[in-house]
Amino acid sequence: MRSFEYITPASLDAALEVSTRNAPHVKLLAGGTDLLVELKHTANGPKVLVDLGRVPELKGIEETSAGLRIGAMVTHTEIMESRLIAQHAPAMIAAAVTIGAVQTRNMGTIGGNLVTCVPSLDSGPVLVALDALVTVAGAKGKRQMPITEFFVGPRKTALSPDEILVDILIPAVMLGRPASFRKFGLRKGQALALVNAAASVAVEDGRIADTRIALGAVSPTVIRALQAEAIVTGKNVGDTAALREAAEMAVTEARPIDDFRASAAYRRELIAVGTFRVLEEALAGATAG
Amino acid sequence: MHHIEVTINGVLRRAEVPPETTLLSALRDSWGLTGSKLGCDVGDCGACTVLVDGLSVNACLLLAVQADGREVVTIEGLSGFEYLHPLQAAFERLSSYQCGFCAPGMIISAKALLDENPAPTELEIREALAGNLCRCTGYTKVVDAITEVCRDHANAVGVEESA
Amino acid sequence: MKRPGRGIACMWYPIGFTVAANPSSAVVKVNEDGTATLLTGTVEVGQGSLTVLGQIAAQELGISADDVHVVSADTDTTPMDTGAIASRTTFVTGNAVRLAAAEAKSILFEVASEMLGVETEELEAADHKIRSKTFPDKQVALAEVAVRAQIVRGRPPLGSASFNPPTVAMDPETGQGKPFATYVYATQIAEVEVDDETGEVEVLRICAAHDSGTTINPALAEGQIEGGIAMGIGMALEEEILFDAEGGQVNPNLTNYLIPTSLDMPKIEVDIVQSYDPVGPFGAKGVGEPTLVPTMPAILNAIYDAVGVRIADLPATAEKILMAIKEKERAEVKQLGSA
Amino acid sequence: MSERITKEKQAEAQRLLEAAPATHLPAVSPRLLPEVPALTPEVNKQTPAVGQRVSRVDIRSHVTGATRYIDDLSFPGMLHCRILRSAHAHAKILSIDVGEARKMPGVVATLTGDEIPVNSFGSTYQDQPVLAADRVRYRGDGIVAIAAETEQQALEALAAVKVEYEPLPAVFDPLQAMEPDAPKIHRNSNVYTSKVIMRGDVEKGFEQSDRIFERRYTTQMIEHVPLEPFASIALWEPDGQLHLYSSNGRITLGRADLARTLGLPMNRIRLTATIIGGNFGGKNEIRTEPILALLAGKTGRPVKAVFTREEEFIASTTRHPLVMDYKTGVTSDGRLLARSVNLVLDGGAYASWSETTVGKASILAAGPYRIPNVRVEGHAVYTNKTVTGAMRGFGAPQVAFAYESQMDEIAHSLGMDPLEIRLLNGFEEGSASHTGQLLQAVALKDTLLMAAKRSGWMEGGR
Repeated sequence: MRSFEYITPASLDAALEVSTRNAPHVKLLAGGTDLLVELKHTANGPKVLVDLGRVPELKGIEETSAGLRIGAMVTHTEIMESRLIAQHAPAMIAAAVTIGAVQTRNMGTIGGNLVTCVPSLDSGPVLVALDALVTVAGAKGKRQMPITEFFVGPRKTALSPDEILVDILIPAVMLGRPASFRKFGLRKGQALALVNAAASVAVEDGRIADTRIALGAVSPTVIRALQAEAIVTGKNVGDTAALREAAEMAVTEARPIDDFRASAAYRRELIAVGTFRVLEEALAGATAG
Repeated sequence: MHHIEVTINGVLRRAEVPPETTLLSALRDSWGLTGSKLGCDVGDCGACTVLVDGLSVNACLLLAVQADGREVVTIEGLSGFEYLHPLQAAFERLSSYQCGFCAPGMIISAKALLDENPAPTELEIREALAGNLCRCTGYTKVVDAITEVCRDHANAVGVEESA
Repeated sequence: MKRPGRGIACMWYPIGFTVAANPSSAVVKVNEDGTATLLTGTVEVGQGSLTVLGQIAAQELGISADDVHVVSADTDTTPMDTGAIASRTTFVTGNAVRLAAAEAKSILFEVASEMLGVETEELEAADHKIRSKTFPDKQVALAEVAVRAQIVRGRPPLGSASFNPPTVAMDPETGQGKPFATYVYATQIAEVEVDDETGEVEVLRICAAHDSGTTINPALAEGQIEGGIAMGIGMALEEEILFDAEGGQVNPNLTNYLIPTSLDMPKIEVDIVQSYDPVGPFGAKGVGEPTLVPTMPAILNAIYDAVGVRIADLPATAEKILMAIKEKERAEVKQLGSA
Repeated sequence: MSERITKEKQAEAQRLLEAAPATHLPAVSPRLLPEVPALTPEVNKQTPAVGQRVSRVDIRSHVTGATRYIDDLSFPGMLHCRILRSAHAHAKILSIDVGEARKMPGVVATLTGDEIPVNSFGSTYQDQPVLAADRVRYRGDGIVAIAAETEQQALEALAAVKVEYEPLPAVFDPLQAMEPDAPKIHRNSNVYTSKVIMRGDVEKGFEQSDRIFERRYTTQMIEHVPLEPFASIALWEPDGQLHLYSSNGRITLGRADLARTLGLPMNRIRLTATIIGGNFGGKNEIRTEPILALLAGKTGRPVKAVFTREEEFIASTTRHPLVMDYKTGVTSDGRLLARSVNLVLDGGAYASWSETTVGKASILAAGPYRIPNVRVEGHAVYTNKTVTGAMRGFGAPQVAFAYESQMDEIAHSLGMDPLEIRLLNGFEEGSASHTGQLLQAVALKDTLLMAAKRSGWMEGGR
C-alpha cells in the first residue's frame, strides 16, 4: 500500500472540514473491507485517509418518531444483533448475515456497503423494499433523499465529493412491514451475489394493498421492479399465478449482464425464481403475523 | 510515523508505524508475533484473524493505527507454557489441522464463537468458520473438535450447577 | 423444488512414480535411553508424513511413537528422498525407514543375544524390550541394550537404508509393463439435493471407503480423505481458473476462485478398508492423492440421479445444471409434441 | 520478560474469567484446563505404534501458532524481492531497461534472465526459463526481479521497468494447438509428450459389443490453493555456502535444480524446507530460489520473496484441463468388452510434470475394470496459458470423472444398478491391469461394498 496521511476526526463537523479541505485527494475509511483492498491494488492512492471510526454522529441504531435510524458506521454484526432491527425490519438481518463472513461483518458497515455501491451490494435491496431514506451531510448542511436516488450507477452514488453519508432511515410507516430477502451466490460461505432480491408487502383483509420488489446485481444499480409490483398489488394473498406473472415481469425490468460469474440468461432465471420466492416469503410473513 | 499503543494478549505494546501499515504487518514485523498468517492480503482466507476488542477481524484489512488504544488477542495469547486453551487441546487430540497454516486464524474464530455462544449448533460452528479457508482438512475434524469442547463445557457447567 | 439424488464412483490409483526410479533413504539412530532419532529427507507438507514415518520406525524397534524424534527437510542433515509427491511417502520412504530401523535393531539383537543367551533369529523387539519370541520372559529393556551396545561393545545402534519401488519398464508401443509397485482402491457415494429451479447443488453426505493397505495412523488417513473430498467438491462444482481473450487469468484470487468453505462441506463418513500389500511397510500402501479421485463422478452421478441431466464438462455449476434441465424439458416437450 | 508476560497473561485470564457470566467460555478457563497439560495424548506412548491414532508430531506447534513457515523467518539486513511478469501471452522480448528502476527509492539490485548462469529448469524437459530473457510464452513468465529494502519499494520499482515486446500469435485451446498451422510455442509441434496403452483388439471388441457408448468429457484448470503462498529466502553463509529456506516439497531435486541453474557444486548449497503450509503438487519445483540466490550474491544480504495470492495463481503450476473422448462397448448384460480413450492434456506454456500426468492418466484411463480390449492414447500439448504440472492425482481425477460418469450412464441405460455393474466388471485379486500387470492386494470390491453398506445403498432404492 502507498502511504497517505491518516486523520481521525472526533466529530462529523471535523470530518467534513478535513475532507473538504483535502478534496479530491481524500478517501473516507469506514469498515475498510473494500477500501483497503482497493488501496492495496492501486498505484495512485489518496493523499489523505479520513477514518470515520470515531465520529459519534455516524453510530447507533434508534427509534424516532420518523422511523428507525441506523448510523452509517453501524456494522453488519451490529445490525444482526440489534433488537430494534429484529423487531422492526428483520429482513435487514436476513440480508446482513449473507455478507462476507463473520470477520467482514464485524468490520464492514452498512454505510460503507451503500457508498461502495457495487451493483451486487447486499444491503441495498431490503432498504429499497422498505422505502429507506438516507441523510448526507456536506459543508452546506444536511439533505435527505430516497435510497433509490442515492444509487446512481455502478460504484457511483449521489454523494458529492465533500459529502458524508450520515444515516439511513426506515420510515415509521414501513416498520414491521413483512419483508424478505434472497441471495443467489456461487457458494454458501462468503458468497458474492449473482442476483439479490427483496420484497415487502402490506396486506389488508386478505388483499395485497402495497408491494415493493427490489433487485440487486441485475442492473447497473439496485432497482425496483415497478411493473411487477403493479401486478401483485390488489391481488388476493393466495394468488400464486399473480406471483408467477410478477416474477416473469421482473425479468423484463432488469438488465442483467454476462460476466465470468454467470450469463445474463442464467441471471434472468434467478430473477424470476428470486422474485417469486421473496414475494411468497413476505406474504407468508404477512399472513403468519 | 504514528505512535501507537495496543494491548496485545494482555501486554501493552508500543510501536512507531507508517499509517499504511496493516495490523497484520505490525503484529508480525514490529512485535514478532508471527502466529497470524498472511494468506491472501484481502480478507478472503482468514489466516490473519485476530480479536480486536473481542470481535474477530481480518488483521490484513485493519490499519495498525486503527488498533491504537484497543485490545488485541492473537493466537499467541491463547496458550502459555503451562496451559492450553480447551480448543487448542481438542484440536490437538483430534489432529484437526494438517499443514497448520489456517490454524491460528481458525482457532481465533472458534474462540470468538464460543465466547459469545458456548453451545452452538453445528450450523453455527460452520457459519463461524466460513471466513477461514482451509485446503487440507475439509473442516471435518475442526468442527468435530469444537463440538467436543462445547460438550465438555456443557458437562462441566452441568457438574457445577448440580454441585 | 429440491430433488434428492445419490451417486456412486470408484477408482484405482498407483503409489510412486511411473516406472522411473524414485528412491528414498533414511537414517535411524537408537539413543542410549531407548529412544530413537529418525533422519529423513522428505518434507512435511501437512499430510502427516513425519508422524507416520515415526510410527513405522517405532514399530520396527518395538517402541512408541513418542519415542521417535523426526528430523526432516534439510539437504545438509537428512538423507536423499524423492520427496512429498505421488502418494509415495508411506510406501517408499516408509520402507526405507523400516529397513534403517531394522539395521539398527540388528545391532541391538547381536548385543541382546549375548545378554540373554538367545540366538538373534529368536529375538523380537516389542513394548520397549528385546525378548525371546518363544520364551517372552527372557527379556531385557531396549534402553539397557542400547547403552551396552554403545558403551560396552562400542557399536552405536545406527541404521541407514534406501528403498526404491520395484517396477518393470513399459513397452513404448503398447504400454505393457509394470509401471507401479502397487495400487490403492476407493469408492465414494454422494448424496445431493438439486434445486431444479436454480440448478444449485447441495452435497448432503459423502460416504468414503478407502483402501490404503495397512493403515499406519487411522486418524491421519481420515484427515487426508476428508480434505481430499473437499478438494473434490470444489473441482466438481465450483473451481475453475478462467482466462480472457488475451490469455490473462480473470479470477486469480480467492474472491472469485471459489474453494469450499466450512458451510459448503457435507457430513463425511469415512471407512478405511484394510488390505495388506506384500511390499509395503507392515503392509501399508498410501492415501494422499486418491482421496479426491472418486468425489467428482460420485457427485455428478448423484446430480443425474436427482434431475436426470449429465454434465460432462466440469465444473458442474448451477448455471450449467439449470441450462441442462431446461434443455431436457424442451426436448421432452418436443418429443411429446411429435408423438 | 517472559515471566512478566506470563503473569500478565494469567492476570488477563483471571480478569476475563471474572468478567464472564457463568455460561461464558473465557479465554482460559481453569475449570476446563487439563489437570496435567495434555502435551500429547496417551496414544502416542503406546506400543505397537502402527495402527494407533497418534497425534501429529507438529500439532502442538500448529495450534499454538508456533510453527515457523518460511515467511515467519527473517534475517538481519534482509531485502525483499518482487518480480515483473509478462504483459503478453506470447511475445518476443526486444529490450529490457532497468535503468530507471535501479534509481527508485530503496532499490538495491535488479536481475534479468541473461544474468542467470543456466537459465532453464523443468522436471522432465528443461524448457522453462527462470526469468524469460528473449521470449515470453504466457502471462506468468517472470522477466525482471528487483530486491529492495521493503516489498512496497520493490513493487513500485517494477513499474519503472521498461520492457519492449513484439507480440506473437498465441494459442489457448489445446485442440487448436494440435493443428498443423497453429502458432508454435517451443518446437515444430506443440504436442510434446504422448503415451499409448494397447491391450487386445478394441475394434474387434466394439464389433462384438451389443451397445456402444460414446461421450466427450472435459475438465477445467484448477489451482492448488495452498493456504501458505510459496516463499523462499536466500542467504550466503560466512563459509561460502548458499543457504535457501524454501517452501519446496522436494528438496533433493530442488537442490539439484539450483546447482544446475547456478553452476554451483551441490555441497555448497543447503536447502531447508521447515514445514510447508500445503503443497498438493504446487510446490514441487524451484520457483524463485535461483533468483534470490543471485540477488543475495549481488547484494551480500539475505533476500526474501513471498508470492502474492495472485502469483500463486498465475506463476505457480495448476491442474491440467483434459479433453477426453471415451468409447465403450458392452454386452447387453453389462460386461465391458472394449474401451478406447483419447486424452488431450492442456500443458500450458512449459512441460513441467506433463509427462508424468499423461502417463498416469493413460495408464488409469480405462478404470479399475476387467476389459479385454483397451486402447488409450494421451497427448500433452503446449498452449500460451498458465503452466500445468503436478497436482494431487496427476490426471487420475480427470479420467475418473470420465470413466465413472460413463459407467453410470451405461448402468442406467442397461437398467442395471450402478453398484452392480461395478461389482460385475471390477478388478479382483490377480486381475491383469491394462498394462498387463498382475494386481495384488486388490480391495476394490471391498471398498464398493463398504461404502454401499455405510450409505444404505441397498436399502435406498427410490
